[in-house]
Amino acid sequence: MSTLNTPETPPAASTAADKDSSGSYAQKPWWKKLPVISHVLQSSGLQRGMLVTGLIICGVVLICAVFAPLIAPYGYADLGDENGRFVPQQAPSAEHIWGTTVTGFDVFSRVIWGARTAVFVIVVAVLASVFLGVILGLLSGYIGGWLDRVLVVVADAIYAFPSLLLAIVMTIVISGGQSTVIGGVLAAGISITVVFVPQYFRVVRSETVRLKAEPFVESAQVLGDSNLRIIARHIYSNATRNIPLIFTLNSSEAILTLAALGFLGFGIEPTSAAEWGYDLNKSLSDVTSGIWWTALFPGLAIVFTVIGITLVGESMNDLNDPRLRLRKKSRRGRKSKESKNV
Amino acid sequence: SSSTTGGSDSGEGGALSVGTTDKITVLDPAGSYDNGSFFVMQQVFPFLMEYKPGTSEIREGIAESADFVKPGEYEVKLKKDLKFANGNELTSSDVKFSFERQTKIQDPNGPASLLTAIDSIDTPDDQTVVFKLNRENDQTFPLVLAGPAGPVVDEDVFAADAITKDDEIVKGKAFAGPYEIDTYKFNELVTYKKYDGYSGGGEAAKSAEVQMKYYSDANNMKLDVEKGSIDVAYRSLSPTDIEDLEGKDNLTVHKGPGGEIRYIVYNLDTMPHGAKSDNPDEKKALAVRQAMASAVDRAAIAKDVYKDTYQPLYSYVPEGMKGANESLKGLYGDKQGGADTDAAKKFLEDAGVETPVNIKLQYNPDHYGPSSGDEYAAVKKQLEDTQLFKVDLQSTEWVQYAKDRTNDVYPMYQLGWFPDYSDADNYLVPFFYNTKEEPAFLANHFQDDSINKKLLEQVSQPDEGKREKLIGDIQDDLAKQLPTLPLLQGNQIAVADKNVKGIDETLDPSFQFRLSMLSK
Amino acid sequence: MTASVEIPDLASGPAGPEKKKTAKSRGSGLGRYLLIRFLLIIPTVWILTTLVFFLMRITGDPITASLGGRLTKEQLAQRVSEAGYDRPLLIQYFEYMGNLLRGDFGTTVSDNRPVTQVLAQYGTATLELVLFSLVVAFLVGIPLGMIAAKYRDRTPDAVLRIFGILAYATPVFFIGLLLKLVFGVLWPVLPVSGRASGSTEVLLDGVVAPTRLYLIDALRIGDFAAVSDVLSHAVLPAIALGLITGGTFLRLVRTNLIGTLGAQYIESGRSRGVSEFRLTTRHAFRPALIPIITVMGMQIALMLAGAVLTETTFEWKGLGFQLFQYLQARDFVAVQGIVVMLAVIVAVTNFIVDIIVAFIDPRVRY
Amino acid sequence: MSEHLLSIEDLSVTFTTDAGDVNAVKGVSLTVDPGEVLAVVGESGSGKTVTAKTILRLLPETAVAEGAVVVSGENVLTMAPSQLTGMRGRKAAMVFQEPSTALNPVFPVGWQITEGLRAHDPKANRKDLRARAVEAMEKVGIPQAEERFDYYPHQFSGGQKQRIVIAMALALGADLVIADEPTTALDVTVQSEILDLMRSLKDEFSTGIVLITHNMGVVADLADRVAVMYRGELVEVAEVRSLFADPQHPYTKSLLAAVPKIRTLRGGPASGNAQVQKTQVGQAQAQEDSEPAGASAGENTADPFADAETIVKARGLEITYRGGFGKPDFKAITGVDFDIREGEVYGLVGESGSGKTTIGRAIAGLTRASGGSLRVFDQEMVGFKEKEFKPLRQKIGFVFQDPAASFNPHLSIGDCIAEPFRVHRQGMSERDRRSEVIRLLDAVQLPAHYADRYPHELSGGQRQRCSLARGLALQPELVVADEPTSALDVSVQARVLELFTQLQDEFGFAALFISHDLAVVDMLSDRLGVLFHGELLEEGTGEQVLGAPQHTYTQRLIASLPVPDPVEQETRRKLARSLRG
Ligand SMILES: Nc1ncnc2c1ncn2[C@@H]1O[C@H](COP(=O)(O)OP(=O)(O)OP(=O)(O)O)[C@@H](O)[C@H]1O
Ligand SMILES: Nc1ncnc2c1ncn2[C@@H]1O[C@H](COP(=O)(O)OP(=O)(O)OP(=O)(O)O)[C@@H](O)[C@H]1O
Ligand SMILES: [Mg+2]
Ligand SMILES: [Mg+2]
Repeated sequence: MSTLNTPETPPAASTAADKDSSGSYAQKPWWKKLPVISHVLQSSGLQRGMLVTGLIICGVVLICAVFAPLIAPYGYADLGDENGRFVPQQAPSAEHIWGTTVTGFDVFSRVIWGARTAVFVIVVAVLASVFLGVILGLLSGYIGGWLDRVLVVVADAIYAFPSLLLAIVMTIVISGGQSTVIGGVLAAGISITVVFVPQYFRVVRSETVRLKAEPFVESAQVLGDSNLRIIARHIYSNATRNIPLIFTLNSSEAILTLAALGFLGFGIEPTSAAEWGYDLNKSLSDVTSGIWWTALFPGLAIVFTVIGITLVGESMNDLNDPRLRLRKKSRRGRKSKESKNV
Repeated sequence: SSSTTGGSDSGEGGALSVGTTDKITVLDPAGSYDNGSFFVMQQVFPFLMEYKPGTSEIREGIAESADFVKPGEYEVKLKKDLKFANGNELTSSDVKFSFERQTKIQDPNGPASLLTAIDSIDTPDDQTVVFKLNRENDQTFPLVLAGPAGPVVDEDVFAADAITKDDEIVKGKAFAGPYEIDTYKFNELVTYKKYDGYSGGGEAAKSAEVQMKYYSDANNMKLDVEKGSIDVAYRSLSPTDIEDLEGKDNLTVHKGPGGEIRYIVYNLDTMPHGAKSDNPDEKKALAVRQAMASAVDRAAIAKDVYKDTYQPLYSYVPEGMKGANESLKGLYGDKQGGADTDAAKKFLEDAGVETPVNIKLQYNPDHYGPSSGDEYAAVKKQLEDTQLFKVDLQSTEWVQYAKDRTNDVYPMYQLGWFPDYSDADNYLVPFFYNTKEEPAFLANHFQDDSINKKLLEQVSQPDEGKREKLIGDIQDDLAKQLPTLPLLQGNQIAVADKNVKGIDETLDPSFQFRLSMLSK
Repeated sequence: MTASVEIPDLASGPAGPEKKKTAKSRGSGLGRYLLIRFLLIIPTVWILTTLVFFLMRITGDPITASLGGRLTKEQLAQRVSEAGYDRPLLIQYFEYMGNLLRGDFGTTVSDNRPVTQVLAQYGTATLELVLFSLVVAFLVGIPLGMIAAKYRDRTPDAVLRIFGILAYATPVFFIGLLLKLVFGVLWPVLPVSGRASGSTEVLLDGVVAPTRLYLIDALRIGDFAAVSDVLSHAVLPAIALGLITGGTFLRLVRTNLIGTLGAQYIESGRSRGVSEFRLTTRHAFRPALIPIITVMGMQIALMLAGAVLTETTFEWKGLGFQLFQYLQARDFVAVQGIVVMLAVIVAVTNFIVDIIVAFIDPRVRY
Repeated sequence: MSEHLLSIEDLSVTFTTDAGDVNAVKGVSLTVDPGEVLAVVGESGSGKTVTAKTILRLLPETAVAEGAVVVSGENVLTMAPSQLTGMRGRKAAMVFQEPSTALNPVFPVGWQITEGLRAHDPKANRKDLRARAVEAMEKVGIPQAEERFDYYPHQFSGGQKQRIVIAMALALGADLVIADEPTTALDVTVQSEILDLMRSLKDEFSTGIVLITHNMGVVADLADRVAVMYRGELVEVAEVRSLFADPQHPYTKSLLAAVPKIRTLRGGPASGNAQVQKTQVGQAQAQEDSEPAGASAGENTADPFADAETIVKARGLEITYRGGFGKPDFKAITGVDFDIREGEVYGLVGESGSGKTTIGRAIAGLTRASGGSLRVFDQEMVGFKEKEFKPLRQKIGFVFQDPAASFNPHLSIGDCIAEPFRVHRQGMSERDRRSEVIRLLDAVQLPAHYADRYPHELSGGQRQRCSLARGLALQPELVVADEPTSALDVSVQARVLELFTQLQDEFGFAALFISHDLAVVDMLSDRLGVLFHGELLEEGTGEQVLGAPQHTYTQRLIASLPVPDPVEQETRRKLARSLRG
C-alpha cells in the first residue's frame, strides 16, 4: 500500500523519452510553441545569431515584397518619368541610386520589385508542392502495396532527373501561352512544384511508414479506427513535423531555380514583373564592358535572399536535431570550468 | 599548328581566327536553311553564280556563262577542268545531282522550297546544264543559284536520297570553294585550309588557314576578341559589347549594310477596327496603322536599344537592294523620318478613332536576339507617350509564337526576316503576294490584286530599269496601306583586330561573309 | 535540395538500431539487394523517358521551331506531316520506345546527327567538367567540413559555415560572372571560355583513339603545353560548379561528423585514450561517410543541372549546354536521347553509390 | 586515500539545459579498492551514469563537475588533456551499456581493440598489437578469436559484443573497470555468462569494478558493496549482504520491496511485494490461492478455468513475416497451440525474438496469422477480413510496452482515452464521453484533470496507467498486454502491475500477458507458456512450469535468473553453472 501512496512526480528529469525538446513545452503559452518562435527561444549563441540574422533578412525581403510600390521609386517596367526617358546604362547617381539597365529600367526599383516575384513564386511553388507532396506521401506510406511502389518509383525517377532541366521543360509546357505576370509566375511556380513534390513525398512517406508501426497508430488500429481517420488524426500531424524545415530549404531552392530559369531565358518578361535572374542575364554583357551595377545588385539580391532563408533553415535544422543543438552555458558553469582547466 | 603552340592562339602569322555565335545545323545543303550553315557552305562549296563583292549583283561562279536561252530555259556552261578537293571531276552531272537531290529529299529543314521554279534539268554535255523553269525569265532564279539552295556537291560523296553526314562530307573532301575544311568539330571549331584548285568567280583565298570558333555566348566572344584570342568577331555581339569595343585601340568595329529587317505585322482581321473586330471599319483601322507609323521613333530605338547596330527602316525593301526607296518617310511622322505626335493625332482624329486606342502588341523574346524585349519596351513607351495609345505588351516563346501568329491570335506582332537571296523580290513576294493558291507566309489577311499583279510582273521583267521602277511602285503602294510597319534594318558588324584586312570589302549588300577575302 | 533529404537519413545512420540477421541470409542478401537496385534503373529510365516524350510533344515540334517565321501555315503543316509528327502520339511513342530498346536513339531533327554521337561527344565533356568540379568539391568540402565539425560552434566553424552557406546561396551563373569579371577582365590571367584553345583542340582531336577527356588525352601524348592549356581552361568552370557542391559537401560532412562524434563508440574510443584527432579522422569519419556518400550520389543529379548553367556561362560544350540548345530547338529526339542518358547516369551513379556504401558499411556487405 | 583505486570526493555535476541548470549529481563520495566490485544502484535518472562518466571525464561540454575524482592518486578533474588520454583506458576503462552502440559498426572489432593499445603504445607494431588483441578476445571467451579478429560487430551476437567491449577494457590492463549497465540489453541467459566473466576479471586480475545497474539480481550476484543513489545523492553505502538483509534508507527499502521475485526452485512461495501478490477472481481462484503454492508439478490441482469459455484458441498457429524485395520469408511462429479462457491471465515468456509480440499482435489482428488456426471470439484469424473482425475489436484491449510511444503526442490524454468511444459508440455525446474518460481515469487512480494533459506531461508510470485506462475503455473481454512495464523503473513497475491485478480483479477480463521477466509473469498469470524460437516449449501453471521445468531451456532460463538475494544467489549460481555444463 505504501508504494501506491508515494507521489508519482517524476524526478528532476524523468526517463530519457521525456527529456527531449517536447518536455520543455509544458505550461508555455501557445504562441511560444509555434515553429519559428520556439526555435528562437530555444536557440543560443551562434545558432541564435544565425537564426535571428536569417529571420531579419527574410523580413527585409518580405517587406520589400509587400511594400514594393512604396519603397521602389519607379515601377518595374518604367522607362522614364515625367522628366522623360531614363538614360540607359547610367551609373549610380542620386536619381538612380543603383543606376539603370540597358533597357533603361531603374536597377534599384527592379531589385525591390523582384522581391515580390520571388516571394510570390516561393508561395506558389512551396504551397502547391507541400499540399500535393503531403497528401501523396500520407496515402502512399499508409496504404502501401503497389500504389506505394509505383509512387515511390515515379517520385524517385523525377527526383533523379536534374531538377532545373525538368523545370525548364515544365515552364515551356506551362507557359506555352502568354507572358502575363500570373502566367509567368505560375509557370515558374508550378514547374518548381513538380520538382519539389517528390521531396515532400519522400519525407512524409518515410515518416508515415515509420509512424505506421508506432504503437500509438497500432493502438488506433486495434480500436478499429478507419484508415482515413488514422491518417487524418494520428499520422498527419506527426508526419509533417519536418515540413517547416524542408519548407525553408525548398524556398531557397525555389529562388535559385527561378533565377536559373530567368537566367536561361525561361523566366518572366520584364514588362510583366521584375525578376532577378532575368536581369542578371540581361546584364551579362554589361559586366565585361565595365558596367557593374546592372549585374551586381540583382545577383546580390539572390544571394542575400537565399542566405537569409538558408540561415533560418539551417539553424532550425540544428535546433530540431538534439545532437546539433547548442545549449546556453550557465554563467556559473563557465566560470568554474575555466578556473578548473587552469 | 604544332603542339608547342598549345597555349596561345593567334601568334603573328598563325591561322586567322574568327568567332561567331551562329550555329551550323548540317553541312549538307539539302538539309539546312539557315545562316550558320550557309556561312560554311559559302566558304567551301562551289556555286554556279556568286555575288560580286561590294554589290548585290551577281556574276558567274564556276559557270563560264549563264543566261536565259529561251524564256523558260536557263542555260549554264561550266568552266573547264573543275575539280573537287578530293580529285573528283566537277561536271554538269554533279550540278544536276545537286539540285535534284534537294527536291527529292525534301528535308523539312532544307531549302527545297526555293527550287520550286525548276521543272527539270538537262545536261546535254559535261559542261552544260539547262534548267527548265516554270516561269518565264524568272529574274530571281540566278539569285537562287547563289543562295542556300545553290551549292554544287560531289555526287560521289553525297547520297542522292538522304542527308549526307557532316563527317562524311569532311572525310570525302567534297569541297571546291576557296577553302576546304581541314578539321571539323561541330559547332565548336572548324578549321579551313585554302583550296588551291578553286576556280570560282572570286580570287583565291588570302589566308592559307582560317580557324572558325563557335561561341554560344556573345559575351565570351567579346572577351576573346578583346584579349586577342580571336582576330575577328562576326555575328552577333550585343550592342553594349560593340559600344564598349568601339573604344578599344587595338580593335576596329566594321559596319556594313545588313539584309535583316524587323517589322510589326498587322493582322488586318483582328487589329483594332479590323475586318473581324467588334467594330470593323477599314478606314479607322488604316488610321490606327498610320498613327502608329507616325508615332514610332525608329532612330531613337536604333540608337538607344541597338546602339546603332541597327538602322531605321523606312520601307519594305531595305537599303542596299536595287529598287529600295524610303516610301514611308514622306508620308508619316515629321516627314523626315522622325516621330510626330500631332501627325499621329491627326490621322486618328480624321478617321474619328476614339483615343486612346487600346492595342495588344506581341513580341518574341528568344528568336530575334536578346534585345527584342528592350526594343518593344521602347516601342510601347513611344506609343504611350503620345497619349494616343494604351499598349498591352506581351511576349510568347518562339514555338508557340510561330503557331499563334498564323492563327489570328495576335492583332499585331513582331517579326523579322533574313533574305534567302539579296534581292528586293525576296522582301516583297513572300510577304505580299497573296492568292488562294499561294498564300503569303504572313497570313495577315492582306490581299491586293494590283500588288499581286505588279509582283508577278517584276519577277519576269528582264529590263533592270523597268524592274526597279516596278519595285519602287510596289513599295509606295504598300506604304499607303501599311500591311506591316517596317522598323529597323540590321547592320552587319564585325569587330576585328586592327591589322585584319578585307573586312569592309566583304560586308556588302550580298550579306555574305567571305573568309577568303580576309587576311592579317 | 538534398539537404532536406539528409535529415531523415541521419536518423537511420550507422548509430541506428541494428537488425538481427542470420548468418545465412547475409551472403546472398547483398547480391540480391544490388541486383534489385540495378533492376530498378529500368523503371526509372522508362518513366523519365515517357515523361519527357509526352512533355516534349506538348511543347511543339522542331520544324515549327526552326521555320515558323519563314513559311506559311500550309507549308509548315506539310513539312510536319512529312516528318510524321502529326501521327497519333501513342504510335510515335511505341515506335520510339521500340527503337530505344533496339539501342537506336535516333537522329537529331535539327542537325541530323545520330544521338549516340551527340552523347559521346558532349557526354565526355560534361564528364570531364563534373570530374574537375568534384575534385574541387572534395578538396573544399571534406577537410573544411571536418575542421568545422572539430571546432564546432567556435570561430573556425562559424567562418566555415558562413562560407558554406555563401557557396550554396550564390547561383552558379553569378559566381561565374564574378569569376569572369575578375579573371577575364580585371586581371585577365585565365581563359574564361571553352575547354581548350583552338590549336589545342585541333591537336587533341587528332589523337588516335581519343578518350575525349582532354586532360587524359593531353597527358597521353605527353604535350605539357596542351596539358596546362586544358587545365587553365578548366580552372574557372570547375571552381564555379565545384564551390557550390563543395559548400553542400562541407555542410554534409560537418553535420554527419558531429552526429557520429556524439556516438557511443566514439566515447568508447575516447574512454580508452584514443586521441581526438584520430577519433575525428578515423573513428567518426568512416561511419559518417555512409550518409554523406548517399547524398553525394544524389548531388550528381544536381551537378548535371548545375552543369547546364556552368557550361552555358563558360562555353563548355557539354551535354547540359547541348540539351539546352536542343530544348530551344524543340528537337525532341535529341532531348529524349539526352534525358535517357542522364537518367541512366544518375541511376548508375546511385547504383555505384550503393556499392560504395556496401563497401564502407560492412552491415550491408555481409 | 592513496590505497584506494578510485576515490570520489564530494562530487557535484551540473548540466546546462534548455530548462535551466540540472544538478544531476550532488555531493557524492565513494571509494573502490582493487578486486572489489562496487555496485551503484538507483532508479532511472538518479545520476549513476553521470557519476561513472565523470571518473573518465567524459562529460559533455555543457556539464560542470566540482569536487575531486582521484584515480590512482591523481585528480581526473584537473588533469591536462594529454595526461587525460594517458589515463583513460590504461588506469580506468569503461564498459558501456548497449554493446551494439559501443562498437563502431564499420570497423572490424579487432582493429577497434588495437586502437586503444596503439593510443598508449604508438610504437607497437601491427603484429604485436594483433596478438595482444587476440589474446584479450580469447580471455573474454570469444571462440576462434584469431579468425574473428577481422569480423565486424554485426557479425557477433549481443552477448559476444558485450564480451568484446569488455575485452577492449581488458586489453589495456586497466586496474579499474567501470561497467554501466553491462547486461541490461541482454537476455538473462546471456547476462549470467557476462556476469561470470566479470567475476573472473575481479578474481584473476584483481580489477576494481564499478558496476552500475538497476537490476537487484545482478547486484546480489556480483557486488561486494552497494551504493544507492537517489535523485543525484548517495543515500546509502553498505556491504551487499547487509544491504539486502537490513536496508537502512527508506528509498532502499522501497526499492528492494518493489523487486519482483519468482518462485524458487526449492518450491518456496512466490515472493515479492505483498500487495502485488496474485489475487484471483471468484471463489475458485480464492480456493486455489489458499492451497500451498508449492504443490509439485505432477499433482494436478483443479483447474479453476475448466468450465470457462475459450476466448482464444490457437492450433498449429504459424505466423510468417514476408521478406520484402530480395529477402526470404521469415517464420516467426511455428506450430503453436494454446488457449486463453474467459477471465484467465495467460503469461507468455521467452527471450528476445522468440515471437511473443508476434502472437499478441496476431490476436489483436495487427499481424496476420499465416497458417494453422487462430480463433479469437470464434472468429478465424487466418485470412480474416477486417470488416468481420471490426465488431470484435471492442472486445479486445491492447496495452503496449512503451507507454510513451503508444500515445499520439498531439492528442490530449482525454482524447486518447476517448478514442475508442468515438469509434465504437458513435452516438455518444461529447459530455458522456467526457464522464466516461473521468470514470476510467479514476479507475486507474488518476485525477480527472489529467485528461487535459498531453502525454509528454505525464510520468512513465502515469502514462502506462492511462494506457491501461484506454485498453479497458470498452470493457473488453480480452486484454493483450505486451511487456507493459518493461520500460518502467522497478518501483513504478511494481505499482502498475499491482494496478493491473486490481483491475483484472474488478473487471474480470481475460489477458495475454507478455513479458521476458519470469518473475513478473509468474506473479500475474494463472497459466504461462514458454516460447523459444517460435515454438511453445511448455505451458502450465506457474508452479508447474517454474517449479518443475520439463524442458532444459526452461531450466536454464530459470537458473540464469539472478535473484535479488545474495545468499540465495550464490547457491543458484553454482546450479546454473552446472546446467550450462
Ligand atoms: N548531457 C546531459 N545534459 C543534461 N542533463 C543530463 C545529461 N546527461 C544526464 N543528464 C541528467 O542527469 C541526471 C542523471 O542522469 P544519469 O544518466 O546519470 O541517470 P542514470 O542514473 O544513469 O539513469 P538510467 O538508469 O536511466 O541510466 C538525469 O536527470 C539526466 O536528465
Ligand atoms: N515486421 C517484421 N518483419 C520481419 N520479421 C519480424 C517482424 N517483426 C518481428 N520479426 C521477427 O520475428 C521474430 C519474433 O519477433 P517478436 O517481436 O515477436 O519477438 P519478441 O518475442 O516480442 O521479442 P522481444 O522480447 O525482443 O520483444 C524475431 O526474430 C523478429 O526479428
Ligand atoms: Mg544510465
Ligand atoms: Mg516484443
